[in-house]
Amino acid sequence: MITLSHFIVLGAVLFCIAVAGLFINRKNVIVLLMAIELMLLAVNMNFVAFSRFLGDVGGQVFVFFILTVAAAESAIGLAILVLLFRNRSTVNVAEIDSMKG
Amino acid sequence: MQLSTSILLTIALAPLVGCLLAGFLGKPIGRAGAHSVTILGLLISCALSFYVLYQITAGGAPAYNQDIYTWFEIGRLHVSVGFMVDRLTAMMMVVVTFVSLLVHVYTIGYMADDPGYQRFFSYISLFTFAMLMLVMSNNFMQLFFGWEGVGLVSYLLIGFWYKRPTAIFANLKAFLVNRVGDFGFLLGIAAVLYFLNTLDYATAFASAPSLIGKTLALTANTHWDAATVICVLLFVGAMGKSAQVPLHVWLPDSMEGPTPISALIHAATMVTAGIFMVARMSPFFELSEGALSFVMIIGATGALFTGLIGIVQNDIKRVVAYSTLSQLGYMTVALGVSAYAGAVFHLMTHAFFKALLFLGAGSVIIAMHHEQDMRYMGGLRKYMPITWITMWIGSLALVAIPFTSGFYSKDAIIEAVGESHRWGSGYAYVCVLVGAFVTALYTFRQMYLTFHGKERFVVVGHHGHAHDAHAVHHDVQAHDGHADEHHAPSDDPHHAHKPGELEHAPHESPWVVTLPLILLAIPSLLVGFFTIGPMLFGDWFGQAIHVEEANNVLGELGHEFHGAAAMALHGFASWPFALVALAFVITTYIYLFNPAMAGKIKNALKPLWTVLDRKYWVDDVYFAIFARGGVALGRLFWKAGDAAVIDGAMVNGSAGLVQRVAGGVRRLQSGYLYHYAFAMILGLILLLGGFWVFGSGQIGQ
Amino acid sequence: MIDTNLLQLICFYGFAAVTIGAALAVITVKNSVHAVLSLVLAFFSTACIWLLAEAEFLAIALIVVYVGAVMVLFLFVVMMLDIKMEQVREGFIRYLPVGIIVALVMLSEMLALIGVRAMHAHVMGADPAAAAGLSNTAWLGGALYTQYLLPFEIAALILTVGVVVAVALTLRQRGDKKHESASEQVRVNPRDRIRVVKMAPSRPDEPTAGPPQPASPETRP
Amino acid sequence: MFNHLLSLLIWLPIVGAIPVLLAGSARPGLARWISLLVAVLAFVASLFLLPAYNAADSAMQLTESHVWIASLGVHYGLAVDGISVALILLTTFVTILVIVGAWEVIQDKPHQYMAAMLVLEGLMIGVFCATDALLFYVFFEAMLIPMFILIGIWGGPRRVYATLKFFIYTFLGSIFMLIGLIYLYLKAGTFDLHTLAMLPLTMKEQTWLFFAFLIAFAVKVPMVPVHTWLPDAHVEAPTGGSVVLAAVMLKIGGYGFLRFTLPIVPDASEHFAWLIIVLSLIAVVYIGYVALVQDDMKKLVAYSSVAHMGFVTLGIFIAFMLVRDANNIDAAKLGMQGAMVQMISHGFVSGAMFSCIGVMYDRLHTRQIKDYGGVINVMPWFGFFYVLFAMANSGLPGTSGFVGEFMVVLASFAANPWIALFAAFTLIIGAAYTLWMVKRVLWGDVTNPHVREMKEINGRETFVLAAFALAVLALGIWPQPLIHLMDASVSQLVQQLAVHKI
Repeated sequence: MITLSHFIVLGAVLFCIAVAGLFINRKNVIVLLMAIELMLLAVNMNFVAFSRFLGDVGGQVFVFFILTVAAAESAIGLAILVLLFRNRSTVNVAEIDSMKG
Repeated sequence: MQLSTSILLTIALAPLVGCLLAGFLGKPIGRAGAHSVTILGLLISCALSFYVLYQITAGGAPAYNQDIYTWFEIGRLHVSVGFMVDRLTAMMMVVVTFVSLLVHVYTIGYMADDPGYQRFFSYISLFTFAMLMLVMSNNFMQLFFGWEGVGLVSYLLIGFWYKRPTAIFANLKAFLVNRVGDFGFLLGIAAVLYFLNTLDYATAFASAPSLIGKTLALTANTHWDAATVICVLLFVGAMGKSAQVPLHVWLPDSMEGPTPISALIHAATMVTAGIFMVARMSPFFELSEGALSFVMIIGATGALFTGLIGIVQNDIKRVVAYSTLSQLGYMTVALGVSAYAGAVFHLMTHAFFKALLFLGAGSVIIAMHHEQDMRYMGGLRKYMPITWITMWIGSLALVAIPFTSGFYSKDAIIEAVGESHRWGSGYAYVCVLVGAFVTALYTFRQMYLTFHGKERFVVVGHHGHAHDAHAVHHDVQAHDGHADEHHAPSDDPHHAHKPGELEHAPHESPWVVTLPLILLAIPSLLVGFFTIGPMLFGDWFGQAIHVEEANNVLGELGHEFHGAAAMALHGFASWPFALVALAFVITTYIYLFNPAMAGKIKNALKPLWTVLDRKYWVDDVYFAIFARGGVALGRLFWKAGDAAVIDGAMVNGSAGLVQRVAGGVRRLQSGYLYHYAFAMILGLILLLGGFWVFGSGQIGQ
Repeated sequence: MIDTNLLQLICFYGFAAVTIGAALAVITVKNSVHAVLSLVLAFFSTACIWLLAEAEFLAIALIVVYVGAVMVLFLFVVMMLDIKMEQVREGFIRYLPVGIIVALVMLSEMLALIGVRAMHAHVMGADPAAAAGLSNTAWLGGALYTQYLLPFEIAALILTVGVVVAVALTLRQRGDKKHESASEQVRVNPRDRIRVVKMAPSRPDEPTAGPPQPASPETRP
Repeated sequence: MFNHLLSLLIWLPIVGAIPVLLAGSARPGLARWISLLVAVLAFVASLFLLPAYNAADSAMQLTESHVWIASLGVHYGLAVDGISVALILLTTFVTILVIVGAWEVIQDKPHQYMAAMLVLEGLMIGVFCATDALLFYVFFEAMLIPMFILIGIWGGPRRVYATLKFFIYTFLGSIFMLIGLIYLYLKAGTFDLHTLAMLPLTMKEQTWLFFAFLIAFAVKVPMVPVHTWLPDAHVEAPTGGSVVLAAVMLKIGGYGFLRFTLPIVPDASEHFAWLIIVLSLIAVVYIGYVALVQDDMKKLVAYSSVAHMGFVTLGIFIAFMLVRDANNIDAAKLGMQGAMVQMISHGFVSGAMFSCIGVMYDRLHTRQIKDYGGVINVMPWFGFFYVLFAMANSGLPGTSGFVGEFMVVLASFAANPWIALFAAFTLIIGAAYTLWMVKRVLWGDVTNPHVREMKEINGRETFVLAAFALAVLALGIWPQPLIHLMDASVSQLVQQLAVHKI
């Protein structure tokens, strides 16, 4: 029988994998973006699960919005990435430090 | 007949109107207009003052005491501006307005070619107003108003020739020293309010006996007698205004002002305000034996030791100034032995003869083209006979030759001190006796140096330089190292010459100068003879002055008083007269017959001479401690306190700290995304860990 | 007969295993294209899990929106850009232990906080949509178009802005290429192009001041 | 008829600033005339307070109240008592003189200068009228903005440092007040000052609130040791800025003590009265010495402001000793009235002193004392005013400077003779620093050739100085009208002091 904890634990595992991905791929922007997508997926997982278990439509509505925003975000993120690559010929994060204080 | 308020208001305000007209409309109304309006104002004031005195003395008018308007009213405390006119006040009003009127007239001649003519008249009229407010006041607030008002005008007048560095130094000094006195005075007023809950004279005096037994705890274990505290504090004010030791230092320097105001303010009226005030406060002072002893000792010290300085002065005005200090000491001694009437009596006679001496000195100064050093005078008697005679009259009154007014007042004081049994009266008696001798010494010396002997000035005119003028000049430089301080650089044309050189021969002053001299000479000679009976021994002051029966030394003397003539005749056989005669002999020998003697004595007594010449170093010590010390302290506070600690360490220090912290934090902003991401994740881990460890448990529970 | 619950559980574990495996592949594989494809797999299996939770609409949306649009976009970008993998993968081994430790610490903390055992009590009950007598889509749509209408519109706006921004960011004008400007074409004024000049009539045999005029240059377009 | 008089007083200058701004820099003359018109109108309107306000009644009058932020229970609440009326009159009076004083002096963007001045006037009046703590706070903070602009744009060479210091100092202070107000709001559920005054508070609460208010108002007054912003701000500010700063803005600190500290936390105030008294006496003596050695005239007068404001705080806080320890209500009233009179008087005297310095600065472009000397030779009329104001600054009887100090010294003697001793020390040190400056600036022969070229004051400057002089003399010769105006309110305050809140 599936319980709430199944979903939550799965979400947590996905999230931690994404975090680990951030660490080990710290120079590749594309993989970083994908890791962020994974994180969002983990969050969505929790929303769906709670929505289902609490019988509240709000969770699923929220997932809907997250999907929307994530889509917009990845579109813009990729656009920036393209722009970046065009100007600097690299996606290496280590070379992108113009924000340095 | 009751005195009318409008008359009293007119007396006080007429000089003020004159002052405003001369001051603000000085240009349009011109010189003649300025002196006309001010003299007119004074004339009205003086005439009405005489009328008031007449009404009070002979006309049977009761003492006047009414409020004019409410100054402020808070709760039960009611402070108003008003007048209290009794015999003491009426007498003071007459003295003030009379001397002031004469000084106004005299000024026409003295200041004839000064560019600040209108301004000067405006000032002296303002002074008269302030002084009248002081003496006519019926409460402490207005007293303080007049008190500081005369101080202000004194400040303005000492610095009248504002281009002279010495003058503007002297006026600042005078104001500040007076402020030290006022500091005590204000606290005294505060003490009166605290103990008696009123600032009104009549109410305060009526409830003065309630002070007995009250104390003021200054520290946990010291309880001061209320009356003593009040009186000592009030007397500190008098010490400032009346130039008592140790606050006497401003008066000699105030001679930087024009001579008419030296006569009016620094001899006849303002400096006697302290004496008047103590006499007015007699109901308080009578309650405190300690305060009276204090007053007496201060006064006696001043009477003797400031007189001694007068002996070594060369500036004609400074001699008179130190003599004023000494005479103020006499008055204060009289207050100290509860002979208030004697003090006020001496105040009155002194006002006449000292104003006379100052104005006479001024006349000499005009004749000498603003040369004040007596070493360049001599033999002036044939050039200016009226001045010579009137000044001798003033001098005789000053040294208390019997039958002159000075004799009556001063002898009464000496006798009163002799009668007193107050603590310290022995010391005071010695001081006043020796003081009489000293007075005679410097007075005769001054007269001889000025009017008798050889002429020590040279009339150069158009004949070019005379050689001996140079010699005299060098001699002066050698003898008097700091002669320069008397000869301030100035663009006054009179000072273009070397000391001792005159363009024209000296001549008698115009009538506007000599007339006041004559008018002052008359009361200097006569007023004592006619008034001593009622004023000193006849209870003329009545309720105005309160003396406890046990302290009534004048009453004691009164038993032996058998008329003014008898007193004068008796005076020839008294100790003071013998001392004066001795002084006369000494000075006559030295200055008239053997002028070289003076230098020899000076050299023989060099250390003593130095002590006197440096005025016991009091000025130097004050300057070093209070002026320099104050500035140094201020600089220390400013640099160390404000600049270093508050601004440096606290304000800019905290700003610097923020900057340093921010500089450290700034380094964390590497600009690498993965650093930020790592920080976020680290934060997340810490947050989760924190929930786990410190949180209320598992979320699911 | 197999218990429905057990079947669901088996399905769940199966899909979950695939999801986790795919996710691990996303962050570890060398080739970016493979990484994107792994991510697609992860999304796909997640959608399956959501179906188990009876969130059908979102499951389909995830596949359509993410797999169909976003992931294709990723793939497109990855293939378009010439990324030197040696360079971007440097430090992979160095940071691997850190990544694993951080991930494990976080995971353990999360699990501890969630309280797995306590969650076991929450058994999946009846589908709320079904309880309301609606399909999942209708249930969600009802909420979306009534209660959450304003956020919904804002979401639409965000998407529009996202599209515009993505285009605006990547759009560039290159000087060496010819392009036509619509606005300039519209703004054109006939007077800038042609001018009619009136000339006095003249005959060729008449002597003229200057050399014979060619056709007026102003009339050229 | 007078229903909205207070609103009118606040908003008339603020709205009036708009046409001034619109006149623009192209028509500076128009901008000046409009601003003068607005200032005069505001002054005339403020004169209506005198008939409208019933001085016999101690209650707050001319009340206006509208809901402002309903969810927080904040009201746009205005009302005045005698103290406010006096301070409002001071504000409107000084503003006219400041505008006239800046007439030709400000050549750079005069319309903005005038507009800032008018806005500042409206906001200051708002502070004196507000009966709602949050409204007070808003005005209190908003006031900083025009002053910040005035110093920052028309200031001297170090204006950036000075403005920042001024702003951060005062802002830091008021933040603590805001925290205090929020606490009170959470406790009472309202920002209404009258309700807050009735709120019972424990000693611990009162202590915290006391210090929160103390920091805010002590900076404003300013009290030692948070006074160092004042000399810097004054030195860098344009003349008009200095005048308003000294004449009115400092008074807001003293006013705050009366409106907030005394009624809301009386027991803590009593407990810490010794602290304020000690700080006030330090201000009188220590700052007096610091003022003595200043080389810059404006700094000197700024320090003397700190010393004089010491009398305000002294007068307010000895009232506690007198009411609660000595049970001497009359003396407490005397001290409190003295503090109030000192505030008004200092408004005139310091305003006048700064105007005088401005007059000299316009001619010689230096404030260093050593650059002057013998000014009286070329500017005798100016010299008259300068001496008059210097005398008022050193507390000469007959000028307004005397009245407040006299009353406070008298009252403090009843509290403790030692306090009176230190307070009366101002007679000496105050005269010393003021007159020493007069000696070095005014008297003496001309040594600097530029001084010889200084021109006598013109009609406009004479008007400004004469107006100040009349005020100084009138208040010194007959203070009763002012005291009567504030009497009922002060009595009410003193009676409130006697009530314990714990």
